[in-house]
Amino acid sequence: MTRNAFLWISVAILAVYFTVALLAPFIAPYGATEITGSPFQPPDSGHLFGTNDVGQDIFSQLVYGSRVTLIFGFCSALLSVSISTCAGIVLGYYGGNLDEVVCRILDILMPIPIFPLLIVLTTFFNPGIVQVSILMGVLGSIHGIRLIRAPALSLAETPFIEGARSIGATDLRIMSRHILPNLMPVVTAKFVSSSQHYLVMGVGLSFIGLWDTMTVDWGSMIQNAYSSGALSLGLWWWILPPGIAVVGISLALALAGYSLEESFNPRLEVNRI
Amino acid sequence: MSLLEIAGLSVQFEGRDGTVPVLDNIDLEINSGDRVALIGESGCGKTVFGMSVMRLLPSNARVTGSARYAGRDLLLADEREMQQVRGKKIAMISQNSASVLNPVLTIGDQIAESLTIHTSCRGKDLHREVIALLTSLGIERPEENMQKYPHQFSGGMRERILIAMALACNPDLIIADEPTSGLDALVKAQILELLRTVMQDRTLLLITHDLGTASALASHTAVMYAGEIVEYGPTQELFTYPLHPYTQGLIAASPSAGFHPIPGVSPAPGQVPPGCWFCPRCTCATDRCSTGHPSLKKTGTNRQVRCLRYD
Amino acid sequence: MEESSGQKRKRIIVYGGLCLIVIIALCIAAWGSGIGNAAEGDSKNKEISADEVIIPASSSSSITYTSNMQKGGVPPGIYQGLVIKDLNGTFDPALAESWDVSADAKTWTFHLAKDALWSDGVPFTCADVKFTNDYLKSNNLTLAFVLNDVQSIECPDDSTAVITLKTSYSGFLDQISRQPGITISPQHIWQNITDPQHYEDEKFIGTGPFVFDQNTAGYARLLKNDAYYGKKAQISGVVLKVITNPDSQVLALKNGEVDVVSDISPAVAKSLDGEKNIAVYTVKDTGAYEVAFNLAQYPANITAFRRAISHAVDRDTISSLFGTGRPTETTFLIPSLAGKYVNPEDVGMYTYNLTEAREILKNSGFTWDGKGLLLGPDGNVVTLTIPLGTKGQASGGNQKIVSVLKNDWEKLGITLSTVSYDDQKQYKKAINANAVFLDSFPVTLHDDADALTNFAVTPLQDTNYYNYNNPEYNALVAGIRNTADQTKIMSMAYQMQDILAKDIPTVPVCTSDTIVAYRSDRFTGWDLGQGYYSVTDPRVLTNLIPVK
Amino acid sequence: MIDGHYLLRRIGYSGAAFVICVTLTFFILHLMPGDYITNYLLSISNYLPQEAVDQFYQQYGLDRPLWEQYVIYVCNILQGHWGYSYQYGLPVFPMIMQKLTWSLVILLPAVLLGIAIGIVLGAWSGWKSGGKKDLALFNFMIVFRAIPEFWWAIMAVWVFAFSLQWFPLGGFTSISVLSSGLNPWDVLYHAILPICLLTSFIVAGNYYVMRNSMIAVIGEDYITTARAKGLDERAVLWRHALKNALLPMVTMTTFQVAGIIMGSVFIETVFSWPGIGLLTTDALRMRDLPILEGIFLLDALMTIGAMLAADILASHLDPRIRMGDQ
Repeated sequence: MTRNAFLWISVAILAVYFTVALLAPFIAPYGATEITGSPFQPPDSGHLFGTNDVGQDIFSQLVYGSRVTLIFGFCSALLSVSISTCAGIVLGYYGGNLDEVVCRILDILMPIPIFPLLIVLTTFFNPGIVQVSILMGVLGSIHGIRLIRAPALSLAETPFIEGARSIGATDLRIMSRHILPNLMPVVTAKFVSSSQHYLVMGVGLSFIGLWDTMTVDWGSMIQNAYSSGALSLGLWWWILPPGIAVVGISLALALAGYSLEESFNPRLEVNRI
Repeated sequence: MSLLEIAGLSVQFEGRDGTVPVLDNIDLEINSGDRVALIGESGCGKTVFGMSVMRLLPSNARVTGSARYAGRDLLLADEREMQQVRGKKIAMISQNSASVLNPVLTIGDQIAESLTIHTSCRGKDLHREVIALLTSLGIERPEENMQKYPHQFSGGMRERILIAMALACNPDLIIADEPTSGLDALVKAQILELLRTVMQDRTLLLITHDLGTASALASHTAVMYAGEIVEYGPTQELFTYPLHPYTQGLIAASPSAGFHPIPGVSPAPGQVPPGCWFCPRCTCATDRCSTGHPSLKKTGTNRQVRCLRYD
Repeated sequence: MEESSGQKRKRIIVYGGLCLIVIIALCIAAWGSGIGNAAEGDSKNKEISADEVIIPASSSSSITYTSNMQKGGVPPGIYQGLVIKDLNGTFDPALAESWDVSADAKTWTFHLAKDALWSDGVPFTCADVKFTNDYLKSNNLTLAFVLNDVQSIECPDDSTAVITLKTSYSGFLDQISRQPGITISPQHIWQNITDPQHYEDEKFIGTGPFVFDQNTAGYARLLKNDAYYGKKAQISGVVLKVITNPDSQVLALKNGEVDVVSDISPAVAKSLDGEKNIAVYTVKDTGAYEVAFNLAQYPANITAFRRAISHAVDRDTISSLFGTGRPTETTFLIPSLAGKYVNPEDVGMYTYNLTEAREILKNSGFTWDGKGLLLGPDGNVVTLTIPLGTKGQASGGNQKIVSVLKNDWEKLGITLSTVSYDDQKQYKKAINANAVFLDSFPVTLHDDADALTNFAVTPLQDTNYYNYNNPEYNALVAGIRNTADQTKIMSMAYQMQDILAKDIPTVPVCTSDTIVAYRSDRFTGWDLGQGYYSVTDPRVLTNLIPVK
Repeated sequence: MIDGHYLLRRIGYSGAAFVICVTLTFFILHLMPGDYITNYLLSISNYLPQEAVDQFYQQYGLDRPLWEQYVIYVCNILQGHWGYSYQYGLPVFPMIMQKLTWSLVILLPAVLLGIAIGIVLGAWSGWKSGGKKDLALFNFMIVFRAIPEFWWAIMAVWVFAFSLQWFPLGGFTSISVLSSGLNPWDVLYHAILPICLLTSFIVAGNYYVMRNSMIAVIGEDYITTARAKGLDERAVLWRHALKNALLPMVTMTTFQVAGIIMGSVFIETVFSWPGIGLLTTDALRMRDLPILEGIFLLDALMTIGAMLAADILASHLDPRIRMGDQ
C-alpha cells in the first residue's frame, strides 16, 4: 500500500463526512434537539446510538453536529490559509520596505499568546461558530504568513518570473498566474494540516465550554456525556460516538496532510509502505 | 603490485519503477603511485564509481563485482572494516565544497576529526598536526582560521580545507571528485597547482569532466561513457592519439581544440541502445556497430579500447 | 576532540545557563507548592480520623477562602448570622436565640446567645454585631449593601442587640439570612485591620460548630468546635476535596473517596440505587423555573397573548424531563415550601390546553397566514427569541424547557429561536429587549411573601425584569413591608397572587429537586428533612452521626 | 560569541512586543462585555444594588477614563504591582504563581521529557527512514497525534483510574496531605497519568518535526563527507546530523514552552488539576480582570523570554546566525 492509496482513502473518508454534513436533514431520523425518547435509552432500531440524558437521539445529534464541527474547522483553515497566502505572496513578491515593515510587525505580534486571546475575544460576540472561526482564522494567519512568504520570496527571484516581467506581465498577473500555482503544493498541504488543527481545536474549545453550549457539536456532546454520568453509568454509546467521529476525521485529515506533504517533498518519499 | 584492483564492478539502483543500471562491468587497476583520471560527461556514472569503491552509495544501490584493496575485497568487507579503510587508507575529496562541509562545526574540528578516529594523536599534538596541515596547504593564519566555520571561507579556501581533510591521515589512495568544479579560472589554476604539488608522491583517482585537469594531474586516464569504460591508457598517449571515437569527440569538444561538441546526448541510465552504446552519436558507426556490443580490448602495450574498429 | 579554551568557556556558559534555568524552575515549583516546608511537621496537623466527613467541592475557587468581610467566600460552619433561614419560610435561631419586632417592622430586637464564644476564646457580645455593621459601612465593603436598610444598632447590654431600620421592612430577617446574608465578624480581630479589601484571613475565628484547620493542595479541612454553645457536632471534622467533574464525584463516591455527592441527576441516582453502602435521598423543590414576560415588549405587552401562552406551556412534560420535577400549582409561590402564604384559589390556574390558547389568540386580534404562521394584531408574523445565559445556573434546565416550548409554540404558529449570552450584563440587556425569557432560581430566593417584591415597582426598585408596573400591586408590596403582622401579610400576599394570576407577568413552570447520595456505611443523618438542601449546611453537618 | 547588534535587536523587538502585548490585553480585557461586580451581585441576589456597583467601580478606579486606568496600570506593572483580584481581594501575583506551580508539576516534566524523547525518537526514525521500524513508529505517531488530547485523557481516566484503579481519579495529592504534609511521591503518583499523556503529545509533535528535519539532513553532502572520513554511524548521527537537524526544532520548542500556560487546560479539566489553565477560564467567566491581566502578562513574558532564548540557542547551534549573516 502506498501513500497515494492513503491519500485516496482519506479523501473518501472526508467525502463521507461532507456528505453526512450536507445531507444531515435526510440522514438524521430526528432533529438535533428534538426529544424523541426517554433518557438513557440504549441503542436500538429507533435510536441507533441510544439517547442522552434528555432523551435526544444521539445519532441525530452526531449527524447535525458534523455541520458545526466541519464548518468551524474548514472555515477557519480556509480563512487563515487565504490570508497567509495573499499576504505571503505580496510580501515575497514586492519585498523591500513593505516586506521589512510587515515582517517587523509580525515579529512583534508573534509572542502574543493566541489561545487565551482567542478565548477572550470570543466574549465580544455571542460566541457563535462563525465569529469564532473567523477570529481563529485571522489570529492563526499570523504564523502562516511567514511560511508562505519564504518560498514566495525565492520564487520571485527565479528567472522565469524575471522573464514574465520582461514580457510586460502585470504584477497581479505574475502573482496570480506564476507565483501562486507554484506555491499551491505548500498552500494545499498547509490548508489540510490547518483544517485538522482547527477542527480538533474547535472541538476542544467546545469541550471546555468556551462557546455557545446551546450548539450541538461533537465537543459539547462529549462534554455533556463526560459531565452528566456517561462514565460512572458506563454509557459507552453516549460518549464514544462523538469521540470516534472526531478521531475519524482528524485521522483522515492527518493522513491526507502527510501524503500531500510527501508527494510535494520527494525527499520524504523514501517512506513506502 | 596494484593498490586497488577493480574487476567487473556493476552498480544498479533500485527505484520505484524497477532497477536502473548505472555502472556496467568496470575493470580498473590502480597501482601504487599511479594518478588515474576518470573522465566522462556529467551523468555517466563517474561519481557513483568513486562512491561505490568507498561503499558510500545509498541503501538502494546494488553493487556487484569486486574491488580488491591490499588483497581484501572492499565490496565484501563489513561496515566496521570499511570504517577503518575510509579516511585512513582511502580518502575522498568530494565535489561541491559549499555543501560537503558541515556548517555547524569549525573547520579545525572537521579536519581533526579523521585524525581522532584513525590515529592516537590527541590534545596539543592534534592541534599542531592540524595547523601543520593547514599551513602545508597554503592557508594563512591557521590558528585563527581553524576556529572559523565553513561559510566564512571562499570557494578556493574551502577546497584547500577539503584537501587538508583528505590528506590528514596520509591515506594510500585519494579519490578526488571534481576538485575544481565551481571555481573561477584563477583559483582553479591555483588549486590545480596545489594538487599537483601535494599529489606528487601519492596515489590518486581523479574524477573529472575536465580534460585540462586530467592532463595536468593524471598519469593514466580512463574514459567513461554511459557507465562503462571505453578507453584506458597513459594520459599523454591517450590525449595525443585517442583511439575511441568518443575520446576523439571529447578532445574535439574541449575549448582549447575549438569546441566542436559531439552531436546528440548520452543515453539515460538503463536506456542504452543495443550494440555499441556510443553508436547513435558516432560519426564512424557501421551497421555491425548497432548489433554487437564491443568489449574492452588491449591494443598496443598499455592501451585498452572498447570499439569494434579495433577488434 | 580538540577545543580551544574559548569554546570550552562558551559551552560551559550555555549548558550551565540551561541547568540554571531548570533549577530555578524547580525551585519556583518547590516554593509555590510548599514542598519546601512540608517537612516542618506543623503541630496542628492532626491525623485524619475515621469520623471526618469528606465532601467534594466542584471547583478550587469554591475552597479558596479569603475572609468573611470579603466576597471570596468563607469555610462553611464557622461564621454565623443572627438567624438562619429555614426553607419552610421560618427562621431558626443562630447567634440570636430569640427576637422581637415592633408593629411597624422598623425596630428589631435580638436576644443573643449568652454562652457563645469566638473560637479563640473571646466571648461573643452585642458589640460584635454593632461592629460588623459599622465596619462594613465605614470601609465601603461590597457586602454592606445587604445592610442598607439598617439605620443603627444599639447594645443595651452584651446579649441584646436592637436594630433600627431606616424604613419599615418586614422581610428584614430574610434579607440578613438569605444569600449572601450577613455573618457576624469578631471585633477583636477586625478592629486592627486597616485594609479589609485585601486582607487574607488565615485563622477564620468564628462562633460556629466548626473551626478552620487548613487549606492545602486541593483540600480544605474544618474541625469540630468543642466549645460550641449550641448543638455540638458528632463528627470530628469536615474535609472538602476538589473534584471538578460531577461524574468524577460519583466515581469517587463509588470508590469510597468521598462520603457524599449532591446534585446528581435522576439517572445517576437510579443507577446508584442498588449499590452496596450507598444511600440516596431527595430534597424536594429546591429549584424552580418560570417562563417570564417582558411587558415592555411586543407581543408580551398584550395581556391576552400572555394568557394564551400561559395555556401553551406543557408543565407536565417539562417537569418529567427533569426526572424529579413537579409542575408548579400556583401563580408564583411554590406550595409546599411557601406553605401558608400560598393562595389556594390560584392553584391550578395555567392548565395546558393548546386549543384554548388558540381560541384566546383568535379572540384578541391574532390571525394565521396561509402557512399557519401566527400574525399579530399589526399583521406581522410573530417571532420570539429567548435569551439564555449560557454560564448561568441551571442553563441545562432552560434548554430542556425551550425544546418543549418550541414543540408546542410551533403548533400555534409562533417561530421560536434562542440566543445565548456568556455574561450576566449582556444577558440582562437581552432580557430587556425581548418579549419572553426564562428564569431559573433556587427557591430560597422565592419562598417568602417578601419575594413577591420581584414584581413590584418601589422607591428602592424603580423597575423589575418583567417591566411590570401595577399601582395596586405596588401598594400591596409597600403594605407587606410596613407590617410585622403575619395575618395581614398573608391576606395581602393572597391579593397579590390574585393580581399576578390576572396579569400574568410570568408563567411558573415547575420545581426540581436536589438528589443527594451518601455512603451509608460511614455516616447517617444526612437526610435532615425538607428544606435543608446543602450538604455543607452546618445544621446538616451537626446532625451527622458516624456509623461506628 | 553572539553578535552584539543581533542580540540588541532581538531584545529591542522583545521589548516592543511586550509593550504591545500589555497594551493590547489591557484594552481588550477592559472593553470586554460584562463586569465582575454585576456578575457577582446577580449571582447572589435577585436585584442589582446600584450603590454597591458604584462603590465597586470607585474602589477599583474603574470609573476613571480608560486611558487613565491604562496609565495607572502600566505604572503599577513597572513597579511590580500586579494588582488585586476582584474575586478574592488577594494580590494577583502570588495567586498566579501558586497555580502556575501546580501546573508546572505536570508541565515541566512533560515538556522536558517530551522534547527529549521526541528528539531522540525523531532523530532515530529519520535516520532509519524507510526501514520497517521507522515506518511502524511513524504510522503510530500519525495516528496518535490525530486523536484530540482531551479524548485520550478521558479514555485514560476511564480505563486506568476508574476501571483498573491504578491511578487516582484526579487532584493533586491524596487526603494524607492534611495530616502529614505534602509528600512529593504522592504528588508524583497523582501527576503521573497527566504527565504521561501530556508527554506523549509533545513527543508526537516533536517526533514529526525532528524526523522530517533529520530526513532533510541525511541527504546533505556533509553527511557523506563524514562517512567518507571513516566515522561510524553513531558518530555521524550524533556529531554531524543531529546538531543540524535540531535547528528547526528550536523554534518549535519555543512555541511549546510559550504555550505552556494555556496548553494544559484540557488535561487540567479532565484530571481535576486546578492549575493556571482552570484559573484562566474561571477568571474569564467571573470577569476578574486583574487575574486575567496577570496571566496574560506572565504568558507574554514567558513567550518573549522563550523566543529570546530560542534565538540565542539557535545562534549557538548555527554559526551562520551567530555571525550575523543569516
